[in-house]
Amino acid sequence: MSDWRMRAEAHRAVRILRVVEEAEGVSTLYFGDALCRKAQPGQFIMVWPPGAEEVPMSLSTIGGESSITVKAVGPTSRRLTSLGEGDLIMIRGPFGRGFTLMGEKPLLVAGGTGVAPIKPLVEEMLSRGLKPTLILGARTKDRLLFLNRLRRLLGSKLHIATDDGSLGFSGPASKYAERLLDEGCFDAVYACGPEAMMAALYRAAERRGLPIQVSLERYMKCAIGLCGSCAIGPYRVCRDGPVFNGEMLRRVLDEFGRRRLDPSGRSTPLEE
Amino acid sequence: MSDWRMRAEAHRAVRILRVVEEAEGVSTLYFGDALCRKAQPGQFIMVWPPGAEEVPMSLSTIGGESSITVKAVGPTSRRLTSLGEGDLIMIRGPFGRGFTLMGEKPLLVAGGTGVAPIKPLVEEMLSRGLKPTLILGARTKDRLLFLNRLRRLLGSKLHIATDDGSLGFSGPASKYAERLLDEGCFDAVYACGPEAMMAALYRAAERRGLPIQVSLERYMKCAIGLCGSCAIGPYRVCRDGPVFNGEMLRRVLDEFGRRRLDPSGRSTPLEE
Amino acid sequence: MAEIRLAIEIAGLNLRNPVMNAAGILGLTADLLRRVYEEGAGAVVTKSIGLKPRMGHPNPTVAIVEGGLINAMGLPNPGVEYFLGELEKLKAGGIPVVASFFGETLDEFVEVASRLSEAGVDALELNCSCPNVEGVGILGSDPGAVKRVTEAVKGCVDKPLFVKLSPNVSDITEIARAAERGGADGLTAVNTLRAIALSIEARRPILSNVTGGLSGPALKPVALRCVWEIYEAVEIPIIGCGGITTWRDAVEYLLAGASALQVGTAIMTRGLRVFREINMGLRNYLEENGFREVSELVGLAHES
Amino acid sequence: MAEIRLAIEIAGLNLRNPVMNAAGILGLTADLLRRVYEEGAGAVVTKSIGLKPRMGHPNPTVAIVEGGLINAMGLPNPGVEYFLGELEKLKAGGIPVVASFFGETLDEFVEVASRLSEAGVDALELNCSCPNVEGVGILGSDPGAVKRVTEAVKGCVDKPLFVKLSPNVSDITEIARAAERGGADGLTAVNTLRAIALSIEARRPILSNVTGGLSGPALKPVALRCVWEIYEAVEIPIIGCGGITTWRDAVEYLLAGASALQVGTAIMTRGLRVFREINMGLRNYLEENGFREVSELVGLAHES
Ligand SMILES: Cc1cc2nc3c(=O)[nH]c(=O)nc-3n(C[C@H](O)[C@H](O)[C@H](O)COP(=O)(O)OP(=O)(O)OC[C@H]3O[C@@H](n4cnc5c(N)ncnc54)[C@H](O)[C@@H]3O)c2cc1C
Ligand SMILES: Cc1cc2nc3c(=O)[nH]c(=O)nc-3n(C[C@H](O)[C@H](O)[C@H](O)COP(=O)(O)OP(=O)(O)OC[C@H]3O[C@@H](n4cnc5c(N)ncnc54)[C@H](O)[C@@H]3O)c2cc1C
Ligand SMILES: Cc1cc2nc3c(=O)[nH]c(=O)nc-3n(C[C@H](O)[C@H](O)[C@H](O)COP(=O)(O)O)c2cc1C
Ligand SMILES: Cc1cc2nc3c(=O)[nH]c(=O)nc-3n(C[C@H](O)[C@H](O)[C@H](O)COP(=O)(O)O)c2cc1C
Ligand code: FES
Ligand code: FES
Repeated sequence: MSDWRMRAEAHRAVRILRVVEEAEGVSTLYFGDALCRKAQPGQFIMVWPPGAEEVPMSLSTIGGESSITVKAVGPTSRRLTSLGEGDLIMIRGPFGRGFTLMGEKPLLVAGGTGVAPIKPLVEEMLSRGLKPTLILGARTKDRLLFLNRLRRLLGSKLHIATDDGSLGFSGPASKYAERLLDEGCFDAVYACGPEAMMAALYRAAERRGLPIQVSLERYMKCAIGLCGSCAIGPYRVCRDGPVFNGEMLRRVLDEFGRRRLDPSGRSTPLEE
Repeated sequence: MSDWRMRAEAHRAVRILRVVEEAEGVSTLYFGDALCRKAQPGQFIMVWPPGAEEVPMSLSTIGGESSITVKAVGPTSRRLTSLGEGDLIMIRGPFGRGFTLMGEKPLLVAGGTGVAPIKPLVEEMLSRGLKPTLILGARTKDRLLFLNRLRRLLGSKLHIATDDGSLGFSGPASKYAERLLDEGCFDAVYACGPEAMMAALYRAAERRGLPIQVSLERYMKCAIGLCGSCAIGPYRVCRDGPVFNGEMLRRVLDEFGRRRLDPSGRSTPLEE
Repeated sequence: MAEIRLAIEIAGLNLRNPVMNAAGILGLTADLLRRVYEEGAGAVVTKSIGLKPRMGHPNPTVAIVEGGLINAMGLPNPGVEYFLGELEKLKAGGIPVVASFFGETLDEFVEVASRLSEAGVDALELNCSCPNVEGVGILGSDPGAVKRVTEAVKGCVDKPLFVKLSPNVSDITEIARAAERGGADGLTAVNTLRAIALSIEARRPILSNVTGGLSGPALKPVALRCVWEIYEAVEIPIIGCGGITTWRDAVEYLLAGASALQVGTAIMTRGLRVFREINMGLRNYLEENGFREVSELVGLAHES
Repeated sequence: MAEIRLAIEIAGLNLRNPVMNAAGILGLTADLLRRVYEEGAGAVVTKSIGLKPRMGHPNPTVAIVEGGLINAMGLPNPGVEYFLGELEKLKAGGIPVVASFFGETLDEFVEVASRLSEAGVDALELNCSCPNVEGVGILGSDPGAVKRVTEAVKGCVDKPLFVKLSPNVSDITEIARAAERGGADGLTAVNTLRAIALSIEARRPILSNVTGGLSGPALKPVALRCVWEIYEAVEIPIIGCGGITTWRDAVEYLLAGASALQVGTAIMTRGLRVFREINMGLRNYLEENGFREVSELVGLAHES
């Protein structure tokens, strides 16, 4: 009877089970939720710490427990990273279309908190017998997220790139990716991170005729495909995305990596 | 998503498949409906021929096809008996609690259109391996409903009683029932018909310590247990009934066979 | 651990718990209302009683829609004279009774209220919001009329008087304040939303009265908003009503500002056990959240 | 067998079918509205555009309830100046566009409408019913104000003007007639019902704006009643809106008196395929019931 209130779109309260600080200002919040358990890697939820705003966050753990990995960049994300065990957050979701598995030997590239949706994707790929290679990028070695966990999962298939060269490749992950793409025999590319990085990877993949999927971020209000505030071209990031494939990206090249809507609906240049 | 509009309580349109005249002014209307298929014998539906009122009718066939058997007594029942193949009626239900199977050798007594819910009960009992005996009563032989069908089902276990003696026992079915109860070794009594008849049978069963179930009629508006217009004592005929057992009847002896509420909620003597 | 109490006090009434049946739900006879009380209600509310017996509208009088029910019963009732007999039976059982009533003129309102009051009911509920009856329905959206009727009735009865409000108005706080100024001891919020159901096969409205009142979960968000707004506008207590089906709904109404609750349509979906279910859920919620009394929840969401 | 036509004519507009998106649904950009048209809508409706850009309310701006959705977006929009660019792109595609607009003063209404009109939209929809903005929301329940605004706008534009009505009023026919007298070419009925959603765990309202507007199936019976009543009160055509999810809902609105339809919340539950689904269902219904055109259904249930 309570059909609608059982929908994924409905708000529900969850208690934080524990918080793990991943790097300075970046924390993972664990919680239990029946619907998030069954999410696809790449899907996101709307998270509302009462008293603050509601914001989109990718699921960084999918399984018996769920988690989000939050980087403190403003009022709401700071509020989230200040929460502790037992605190209550309201969530709704999971929303959007996650990653689709393609190929046998995919190359994954994660920049900064962009690793959040990539981690459960790696886990999913491994459980399905694919052979993923991941380039984990960050500004410095201290800001590499989930390093131990990913090393355990991937062994030598984990590559590191830092902007300052404090670990692994010195320079942007996308540049390192181009090198690997030329060396290895990858058959698909996945990316999540700064949009400029993803745009570079898109071009790299297109040049090589490789299928690609990237996860985009846009300003979100409703997250249920109605309000249009997350528009990029004919797509709603909240519903048609957040994961975009090459075919979709080709239709939004004037915006991808370049422009986004502000909360009033005006197109503004992307600065990251 | 359309959870509520799929509920049994919601109106739906059905087309009449065929009409069988059972006696003068009494017709059976057949139709197909997924929810009525799964009804229990004794349950009823609300039937609304658009343009007329909506009235309660017992299901007289339960199975691949459903039916109601209507006696023309006033405007709406006359409208119903005038309908033909392909005509549209709106229905909701099935409602209420039907008959519960008790004993191995039950005696069933049906008077007039009271046979409507008794026919599917006989069919159910036979399919469960019980050995029902039925007394079918009516004013005259021409008014005996479902005679052939019941004879086929019951053979010598079908007894007839007519007020004018034109077939079978001459006199009220309840009187004949008392005789059979004294002769046979029945272990339960079921009845549907004029309330005076059912009251007599109730007393007969009580005297003999036999369990009894009867199906009552009261004025109905909502049929969903809210408005209270079908009240008899602490019960709603539409929801707690229409089938009452001995224990329930014992609590309403000042009304059973005697009084009922009129549509305004005033208790008035029963005249039948 | 401290003991959890479900008992409440509202407008001078002491009730064992805050959950009643809504007016018009099973309120035609003493026997049915006694059963409602035995099933766990804190008080019982009668059908709206008028001066003369009324048969109500012809069937169909109800139609199911997504998340709710539309009814147009047309205020069938046996008339006050007859109903005094039912009240006598009820009061013999010591059950707290709220008598709902209506009139088609101001004098009728006063006369019916006086007679019910003399019969010893514990409180009165003035139904000025039934959307289905001409001359009565209109009352609910005119603050001046609401104040006058409330005043007239209060002048002749010595029982707590609740005024039941209609949600079919532009600004419910205006009507609420009018009732308060007229001397109401409390407000019941709300009655049903005016609505319609059509059959596309019959190509006509389902209800014989064409329009009716929407109740059930579909009504809840609007009713809850009414309670919220009224709580900020008046000082007198509120009985929340509209779509309450589970203890969660009950807690929402209390947090929004209701001091007591009425349940109608949920008796269709949950059955009469709904009173026990809600009270059990309420008790657990109080316990798990460190409260001891229902009254501690009332209006709490306004403080956030 | 005769050919079935879904095409309609409403207030001088010729549309390939009667189903549009509702205002505020995907109407922020030309690209999204083009997609709505490609998915099968007969015309597209823009987000309500005001004079100045607005960011809208902070999140949470939506909450799910039984049978519906409550939103308080707070009319985010890029402002008319910016939006002319989007309209240009849309019109380049030859898509029929209804521009929804609002103002916070009478002059703003006129200015925004004039600029949209000059930009070549096919029709205008005056949003005087958004319950979420002070100074604007109130307009919707005052017949005098509705007539004045309608008149003022009609005096300055040469495009068909629809006035979108609020259901949060005591008597919607009064407002409908005021709009008609003001010169409206049609009415859109209705906007959302004022509502609230609370979290019993957070013990506070979910929406940052506290109250919001209820849309979806829970709104439908009330919206359908509004269309029914308006149809009997005015001569100008009605666009029905509120909870339309399936072709059955669409047929109900047509039978109640709507000449065209708008779909909002169902895009959440059914996705953008809802336009094709409804049109296919409509076509089948017409065929099976011996009709040839959508217009034959309009208001038919009033004749029964
Ligand atoms: C699909 C998706 C997945 C995301 N996943 C993560 C994640 O896993 N981890 C993470 O740390 N961050 C993630 N983000 C970004 C996160 O939503 C923002 O960092 C957060 O909203 C910042 O809010 P604030 O109040 O702390 O900062 P503000 O100072 O308000 O804003 C900082 C930045 O966040 C953006 N932002 C603010 N509100 C929203 C909103 N409602 N929708 C979209 N962007 C917003 C602003 O536009 C600005 O660019 C994701 C965003 C999207 C769209
Ligand atoms: C549970 C139940 C099962 C029934 N099953 C059958 C059946 O299988 N076959 C059959 O022929 N009849 C059945 N009836 C009786 C049937 O409902 C009435 O005969 C019918 O309503 C008469 O309506 P009318 O307009 O033709 O007559 P009216 O002239 O309006 O009334 C004739 C009689 O029917 C009663 N009646 C009218 N409307 C209602 C109503 N809404 N609810 C209850 N009684 C009403 C009146 O009180 C009066 O006693 C049943 C009644 C109930 C309560
Ligand atoms: C069948 C029915 C009959 C009703 N009769 C009355 C009535 O007589 N007087 C009244 O004030 N309200 C009446 N109501 C309205 C209810 O008291 C209540 O306000 C409404 O149903 C909303 O509550 P709910 O959603 O819990 O049902 C009736 C409602 C229903 C469904
Ligand atoms: C997210 C959202 C935004 C809306 N924005 C507007 C708006 O800007 N202008 C307007 O007139 N109505 C707006 N509405 C109301 C819709 O146009 C429509 O009237 C209402 O949602 C009822 O239709 P539905 O039940 O099909 O959604 C909005 C509704 C929603 C859900
Ligand atoms: S946030 Fe994507 S459509 Fe509203
Ligand atoms: S008919 Fe309404 S309670 Fe039985």
